[in-house]
Amino acid sequence: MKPCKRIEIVIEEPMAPRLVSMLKGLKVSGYTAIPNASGDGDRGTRRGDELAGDSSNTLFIIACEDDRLVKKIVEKVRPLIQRSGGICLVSDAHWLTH
Amino acid sequence: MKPCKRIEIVIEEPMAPRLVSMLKGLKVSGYTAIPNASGDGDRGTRRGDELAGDSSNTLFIIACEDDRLVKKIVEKVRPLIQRSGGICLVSDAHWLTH
Amino acid sequence: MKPCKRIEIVIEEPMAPRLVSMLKGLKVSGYTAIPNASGDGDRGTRRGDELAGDSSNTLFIIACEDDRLVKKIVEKVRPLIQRSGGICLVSDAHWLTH
Amino acid sequence: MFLENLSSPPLLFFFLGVLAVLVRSDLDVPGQIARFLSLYLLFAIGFKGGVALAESELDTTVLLTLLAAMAMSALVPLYTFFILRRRFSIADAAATAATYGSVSAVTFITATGYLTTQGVHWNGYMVAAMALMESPAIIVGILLYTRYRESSGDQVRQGVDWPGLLRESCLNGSVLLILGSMAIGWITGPEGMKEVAPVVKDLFLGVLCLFLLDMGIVAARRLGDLRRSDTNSGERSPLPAMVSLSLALPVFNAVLALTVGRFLGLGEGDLVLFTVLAASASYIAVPAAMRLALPESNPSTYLPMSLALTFPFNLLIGIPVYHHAAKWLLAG
Amino acid sequence: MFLENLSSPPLLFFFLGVLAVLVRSDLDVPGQIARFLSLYLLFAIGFKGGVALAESELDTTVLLTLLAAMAMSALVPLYTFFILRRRFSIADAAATAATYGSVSAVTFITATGYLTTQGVHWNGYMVAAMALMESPAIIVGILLYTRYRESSGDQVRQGVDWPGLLRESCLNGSVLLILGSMAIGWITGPEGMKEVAPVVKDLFLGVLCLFLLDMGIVAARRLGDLRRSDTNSGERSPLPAMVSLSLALPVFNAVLALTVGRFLGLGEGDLVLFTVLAASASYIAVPAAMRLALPESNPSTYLPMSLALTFPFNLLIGIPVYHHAAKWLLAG
Amino acid sequence: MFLENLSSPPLLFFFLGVLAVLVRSDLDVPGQIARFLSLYLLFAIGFKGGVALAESELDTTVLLTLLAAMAMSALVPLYTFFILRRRFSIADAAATAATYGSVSAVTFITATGYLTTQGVHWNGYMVAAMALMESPAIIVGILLYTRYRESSGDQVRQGVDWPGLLRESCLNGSVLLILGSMAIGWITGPEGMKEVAPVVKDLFLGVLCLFLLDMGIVAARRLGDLRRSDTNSGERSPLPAMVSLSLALPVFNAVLALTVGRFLGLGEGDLVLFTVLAASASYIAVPAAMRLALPESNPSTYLPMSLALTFPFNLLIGIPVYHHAAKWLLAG
Ligand SMILES: Nc1ncnc2c1ncn2[C@@H]1O[C@H](COP(=O)(O)O)[C@@H](O)[C@H]1O
Ligand SMILES: Nc1ncnc2c1ncn2[C@@H]1O[C@H](COP(=O)(O)O)[C@@H](O)[C@H]1O
Ligand SMILES: Nc1ncnc2c1ncn2[C@@H]1O[C@H](COP(=O)(O)O)[C@@H](O)[C@H]1O
Ligand code: NA
Ligand code: NA
Ligand code: NA
Repeated sequence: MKPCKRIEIVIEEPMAPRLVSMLKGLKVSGYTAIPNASGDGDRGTRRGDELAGDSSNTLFIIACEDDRLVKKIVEKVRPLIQRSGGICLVSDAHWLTH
Repeated sequence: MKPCKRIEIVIEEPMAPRLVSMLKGLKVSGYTAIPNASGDGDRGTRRGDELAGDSSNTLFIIACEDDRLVKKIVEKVRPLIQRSGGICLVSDAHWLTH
Repeated sequence: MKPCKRIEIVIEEPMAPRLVSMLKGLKVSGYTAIPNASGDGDRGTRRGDELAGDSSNTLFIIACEDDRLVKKIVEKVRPLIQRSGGICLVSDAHWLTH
Repeated sequence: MFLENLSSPPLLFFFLGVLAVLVRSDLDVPGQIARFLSLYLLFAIGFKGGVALAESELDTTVLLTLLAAMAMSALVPLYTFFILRRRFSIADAAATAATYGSVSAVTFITATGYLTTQGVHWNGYMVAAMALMESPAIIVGILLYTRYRESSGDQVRQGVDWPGLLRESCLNGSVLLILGSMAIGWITGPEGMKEVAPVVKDLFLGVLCLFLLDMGIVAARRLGDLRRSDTNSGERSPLPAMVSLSLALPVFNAVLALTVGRFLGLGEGDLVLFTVLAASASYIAVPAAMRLALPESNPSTYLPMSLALTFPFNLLIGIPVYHHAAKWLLAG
Repeated sequence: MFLENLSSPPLLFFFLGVLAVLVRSDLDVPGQIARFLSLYLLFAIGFKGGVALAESELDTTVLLTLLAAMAMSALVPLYTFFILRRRFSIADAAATAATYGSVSAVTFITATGYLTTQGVHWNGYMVAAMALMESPAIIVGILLYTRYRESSGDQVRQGVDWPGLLRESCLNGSVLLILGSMAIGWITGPEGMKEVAPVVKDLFLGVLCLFLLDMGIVAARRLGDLRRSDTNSGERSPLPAMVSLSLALPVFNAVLALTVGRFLGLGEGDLVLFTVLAASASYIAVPAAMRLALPESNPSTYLPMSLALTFPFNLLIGIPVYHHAAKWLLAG
Repeated sequence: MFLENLSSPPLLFFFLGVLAVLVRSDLDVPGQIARFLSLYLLFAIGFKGGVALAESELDTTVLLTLLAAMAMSALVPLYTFFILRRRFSIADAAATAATYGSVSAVTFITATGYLTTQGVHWNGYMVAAMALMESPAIIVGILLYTRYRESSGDQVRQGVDWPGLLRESCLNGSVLLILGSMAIGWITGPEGMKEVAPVVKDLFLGVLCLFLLDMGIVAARRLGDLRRSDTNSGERSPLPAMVSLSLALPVFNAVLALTVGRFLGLGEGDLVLFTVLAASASYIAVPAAMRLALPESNPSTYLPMSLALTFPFNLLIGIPVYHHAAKWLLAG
């Protein structure tokens, strides 16, 4: 087990492809995305019932052991969620090496 | 990045609206909800295959920086999951401010 | 609230039943599973669009207070994700007792 | 008689679903699809019932039937509760009683399909009877629980939220969709039917096949849970009681309904449907309502009983037997 | 006149959905099902339009109508923006303007159903007009925003991604599916229609019922959000302005379209559809595009306006009124 | 000949899906819907096949055809494995071999649609042949892997779970649903067909359009992955080999099947279907089974080959060419 950071991002569904291409641009080694999350926040309720995904959130989980990369990701996430809403949490975890 | 608590609650789907109105009553600033989770616990298997949602779980994620509010949430969650099952985990995280 | 470990496993959907029976074999007290996760990693993109689930991931969350059991779980997860891909993260949390 | 019923495609697909679980195949109907198929069936049966209502006359038999249906739904939980109390916790007894007082829309729908195939006429207002039978059982179940929980010294944590409960029981999704579709079918009449007949009528039996395939899968899984829970914790779950009750209760309720229905002067088709309603147990609306109203009741008690035992029993044996009994009663 | 429209099953199911939210029932259409029903409707209307196109002659009226449709879609946002700017932020004004310049496929589809029921003929190329009206409004909306944001001193964080935006507006899923289905219907013609008619034609109105049931639920929820957001933060959201504009804009745009359409020499059915297109506002394609192009605009401004107010207004009052106006214009 | 096939709506919707990915549109069919459409197609083709079986006589040709089909499914992976081994890892070669030995139900279904449109008769037992061809290839693939992995010195981590594997290969969801629907169709016969014909027959081609739309999207995405994976890690993935093999293998297998089928004395329609079965490669059942049985094989090898290359090749070029070849053979 190696120590790593666990980044968790909630972002609205139409923005998810942008986040993915941002992660790819940073050569992040992997991510997991969970669709159809609903939620509530400063920008009102997202019910996940919309016909074109514009009322749903996607939850991203990214495990990353390189602290500098974590910083870069967070810095690039900031403007995305600043403009269109969402949250980004970072916590400590241990990653099973294989 | 500001330190915060990350509250994670698994609760059965029919109870989810109650949890939401409880959170609203406490003026929690936001939450994210992920539907259609299956699971297993003391009350048997929930397969997420039921026709009216009574065999699915919903996963809630709540970021909260106010420790007193965290305590209040946890206290109000306790009777809910005591009666109808589920779990509530609290951990430390850092929240991206924007 | 009692201290516990929060184990988080991402594994491809066809392997999920194996993980479940492994957990049952270890007499784990409970788990939560979230289907239809997409993702990216060493083995390419899993889009969650496949017709038989072979391009989707399932996210497992397991709260466990017994450190020896956590070790056993992790050891049994290792060969699964070694052969077919995925990640396993372990972090600290507090579990609401009820 | 049995063979005829057995050779209907919807029923055979139910068994295909059961088989899939028995041989541990990964055959599965996605969750949102299953919910949608059930919405469709409620929409179609409601609309058809409403149009039939618009085409028929409303007389006192109709009114009496509807009242009798509601009375049955309130009465059944009463005696069921006292039968169950000896083996079940109070919460479980109340929830199971409500389950058996209420109805299974799919059993009803399958019975209408069976009657249509047999060429037996039935009246549209029986759909209204079905919709009206969902709620009284829920209310009686909760009443029984609050009454007996107190007397048995349980700690009362919180009062029952009656307005919320009434909304839950009378306006839950299934009830509202059936009643709403009936109303719309009734308003738009045969004209409206012409527009939506390809969906409401033509697709009905084919969709029922796919839905019962899923029901077979879900029912067989619950049956497995039942067996497993028994071997794990031998003490609490009274498996033999559960099995015998889930086969005895529908028969008992059917006999009662046949008597009442004969007394009301129902025709052959309506008598069969009335009997099926009384004999069937809910596994969608009531379990969902019980999670909210009686969260301390254990769904692994009443769900496998109604879904894995009573439902296939009615489908396979009940419907043709009730039909024969009705014919015999009406001939006698 | 109103009663006729009111007694059509699809519209009544819309109200059933609204009712379900009002009485706080848990009736709900699963999300993926709702998306699929909308894909089906676009597929069916596109295919029907394409086959109709293959069977008719293309003349200058057709070309002029298509051009006029695109011009309307570009023109409407222009004046709407300046009306809105006084009460809305620039981003919100631009997004709302684009919403009203674009069209609601479901309103159009309901109008075709209404015309069919009324026995009024309409031409397949109106489907093409609908598809062509989605994009210009989006582009004009963004142009307005970039133009006025700068002059008003907003900090420009990043330039507009024009290639991406054009792709978003001209090739979004709905537009591509309508245009693609039209093309396929046009290529395969009546021969192709024979193969898929049971799905494309027969199921249409029945599926529309189920889809409008969901639309009723979604619209009523948005209406609730609107009310709530107003009481919470009285200052920012100009609720009275939003309500009056979402009723005034469709009427204004309809009058304009009736004038233009009369001038183009459209027949009764096409004139009604042209008017409906101008009067309707997008709540699927444009809001999705705006989330990407103008994320600082607030969807809780324009979504409730178009979905919870303008959409039911057009469905209930608009369509029959536009029809009467068209008949009156053509008679005069 | 090609133009005829090209102007069928289902095929054109496949290309619409491909186009949507090429122009980077966000057109998408929700995942649960796609799975349900595929369940529907298996259900419908199975039921139709079963009813056709009930109406025809079973003679030795039928038995021989079924045996030959299973033999083909076991034989094809054998030579494919040895062709592939030179460029692929042993696990990848075994998995790809199993993929090509097995069949694509959708290619088969599209071929039946093609034949129906062309007015060519085919027999219901070909559906059984399809269902029987899924499993042998999987078993042979695993056998090859266990045999050659050992001899090549790979570390054996765990023995193969043969009972589990047999269940996986013979009772996976698709196989069970086809065989089960066939059995039900066969039991209920033309009587049963009357009840479900609107769903099973009438909707078939329309639903196939929507399903192929999704297949086009999925296939084009996989093709993109293929290109990308090649530029990223030039060394491992033998892109040119993959492309040429995914076009050569269907042709080779088709020639073999035409020879065998001619020898068996199959009629025109059955010969085409037999050839299509041999030429097609699985992209649902086998990849899913391989994830469990050979997790060290790389799905980004065999999935793009079968789904993004062989599948459209058969759809577009294969089916009409095999048809011409069959006609030529039978005339000769
Ligand atoms: N405190 C929070 N905890 C968890 N999720 C949140 C929180 N705040 C916002 N979110 C999520 O982020 C989305 C957008 O938030 P906002 O930009 O605040 O409207 C919401 O719909 C929630 O899903
Ligand atoms: N140890 C655990 N770890 C993760 N999830 C759990 C755990 N225990 C229970 N759960 C979740 O909570 C639900 C209800 O649990 P229970 O009340 O124990 O039956 C289960 O269906 C699981 O989804
Ligand atoms: N660094 C990571 N963070 C989050 N999820 C990951 C990461 N790496 C891999 N995954 C997930 O694990 C799956 C399989 O990963 P892999 O075996 O690396 O292809 C991916 O599809 C992702 O869902
Ligand atoms: Na009953
Ligand atoms: Na408009
Ligand atoms: Na093959």
